[in-house]
Amino acid sequence: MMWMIIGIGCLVSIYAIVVLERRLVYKTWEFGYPVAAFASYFIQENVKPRKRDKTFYETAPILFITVAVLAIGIFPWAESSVIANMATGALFFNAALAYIMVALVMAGWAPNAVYPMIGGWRFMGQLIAYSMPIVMAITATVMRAESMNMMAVVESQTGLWNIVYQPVGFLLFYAASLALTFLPPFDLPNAPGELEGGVFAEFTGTRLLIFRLGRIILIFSLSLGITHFFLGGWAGPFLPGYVWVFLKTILVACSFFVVGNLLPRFRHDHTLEWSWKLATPLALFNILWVGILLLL
Amino acid sequence: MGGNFIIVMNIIRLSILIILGLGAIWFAWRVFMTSSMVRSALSLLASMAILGMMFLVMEAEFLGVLQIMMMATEMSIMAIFMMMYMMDPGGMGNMDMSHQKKLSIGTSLVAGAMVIVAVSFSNWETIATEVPTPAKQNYDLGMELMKRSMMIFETAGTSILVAMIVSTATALPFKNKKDD
Amino acid sequence: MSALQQYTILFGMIVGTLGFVIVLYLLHRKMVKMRKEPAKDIPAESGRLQPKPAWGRYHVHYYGYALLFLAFDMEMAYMYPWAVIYKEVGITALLDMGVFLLILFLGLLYTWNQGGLKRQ
Amino acid sequence: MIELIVVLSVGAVLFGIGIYGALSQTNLVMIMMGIELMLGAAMLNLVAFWRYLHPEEYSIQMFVLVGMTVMALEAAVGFAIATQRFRTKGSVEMEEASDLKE
Repeated sequence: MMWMIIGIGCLVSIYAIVVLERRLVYKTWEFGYPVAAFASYFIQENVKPRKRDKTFYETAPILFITVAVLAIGIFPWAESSVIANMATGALFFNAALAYIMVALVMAGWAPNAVYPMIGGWRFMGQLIAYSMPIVMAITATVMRAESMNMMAVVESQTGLWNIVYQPVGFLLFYAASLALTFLPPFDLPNAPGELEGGVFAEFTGTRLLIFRLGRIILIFSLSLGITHFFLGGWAGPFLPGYVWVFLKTILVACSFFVVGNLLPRFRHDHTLEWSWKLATPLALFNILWVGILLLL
Repeated sequence: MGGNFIIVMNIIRLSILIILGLGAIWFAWRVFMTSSMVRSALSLLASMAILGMMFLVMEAEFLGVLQIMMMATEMSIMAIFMMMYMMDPGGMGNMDMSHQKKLSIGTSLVAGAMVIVAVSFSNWETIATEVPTPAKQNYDLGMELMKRSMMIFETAGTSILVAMIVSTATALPFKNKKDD
Repeated sequence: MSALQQYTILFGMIVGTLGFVIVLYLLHRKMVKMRKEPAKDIPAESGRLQPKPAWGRYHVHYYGYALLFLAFDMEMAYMYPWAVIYKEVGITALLDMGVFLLILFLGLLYTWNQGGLKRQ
Repeated sequence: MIELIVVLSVGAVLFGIGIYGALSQTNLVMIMMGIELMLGAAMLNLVAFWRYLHPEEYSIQMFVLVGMTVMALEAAVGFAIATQRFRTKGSVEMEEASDLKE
């Protein structure tokens, strides 16, 4: 029963995220948009480029959606319901998301075309930029919880959420997750209007559908990650725990779209410079901050 | 009933290990058999990730997840360096890039066979059946890091520093003071 | 639940996703027919034909960062077990990790000083 | 017992393939791939020894961590050398690198 509710909740929140993206980015309410988009991609022809790398061309979309789904698996939904209660959950989240980059590099390489390839290598550069801040922010939450288990991370936040306890870590994690989901302002790998769609340029039909779906699931799992690492997970008054999880997740996803629309696009070398000259020292400072607070 | 269940579990685990091992060997072989550079880098990644899964089956959870994660970034960086330096990274021309074939095949066969013979004829005394839970492993590994292996840990830090300085000093173009 | 059961569940999630994708592909193949037209399969290049394959040498301008990242990345292998026991060990752990991170930070500063942190 | 032997044999075969790659390839980056394979085989063996012989010894896990570090550092230094050779000679083929002997 519980799992039914959670499954339906996941589907509903993914649907809601797509509708809200329509509202926040294109300023129109279209409640049927997800179904229409699904159908329109589904009836498209599968046009494949001429001299492609066949294995990678097939593997890339599947790897992309699989790791996005796997990243959801370790998060708890309420006090005692979690799909896989791994003792190394926080690290596993990181490890799954590293393969997003592998999938995009594959997708960029496979079609033997110039625009996707540039998009793929750019995302590699973006990984070099966002990887250190995201890892160090997670380490700081692990320090507070004294365990890498996600249940322990959420339970350590009773009373004071991590967003108050370590605001610097939250900001770094937030910016890094924008870069990881390649939303604007970090949407250089698929840069619409510059690279003709970048890594997705040569994918049509069902493969593009899988990519789009995987991207939405990726946004969902990253918002879920922020909810659990920094916003107290299932904690909240009156309502049952899983309702709070879904509410917070949808709110975080909406804030992604709003923030993305407000900022100008970053060039990828500027992303790298800001990350290594500002964000990495800040992340080290955040660890020191949490360390001193914990010892007091 | 309990005994039967354990035996079945052991057989399943053994067969998973064998399948994963064969997969790792297959991908490791593909690394040197293809002329497309990104393909060989990503085959190496697949082989290493399968090794990580074998660590997971052997219940070394932290090491397995860490291996799966580290290798993703490392091998992709390897792919970009291949792209930068190879004449023909796409492997469109099917160039042969190997030399001293007989010597290397002979050496590898001799080395592998020697190790396998040594493995199968040595006397492994007692095989442990139970391992600590992953949570306890994480805790104990941290304690090991802070107590007994502290010098190893700090030495690793200095060697990372040395590697950073060496690679920076070697790879970057000479700085021209007048340009600053 | 033991650790191995959890890996089985995660593997089940992988298989489930794979099954979904494969069902989608099969349905698509049944329902949608591909029309044959000449030159449909040429990669997009803003209206011009590709002069040569795209799989050539490509200068990655961020290789300085990549070299630094390869070495710097290893720090997290030591950081996670440390973070788990940090609160229990206390000030010793803070000092240990402080020295370790200071050493790594020196490397970052050196690379910055040598001009590694810019587009090459 | 049989699991240990299976895992160690996989390690041995990977080690053999690594030796083959390191000896037969002419390209510096490909040679490094062979070396990484050998290090990976060594790590696999270490984990197997930890799991089946001494589950209480955490210095073995520490050794695996050090092995991973060595892998990353070897890659970083190797790429740096490759970059420098490419800048001065225009190629990373090791057959042309005999000038390093003199």
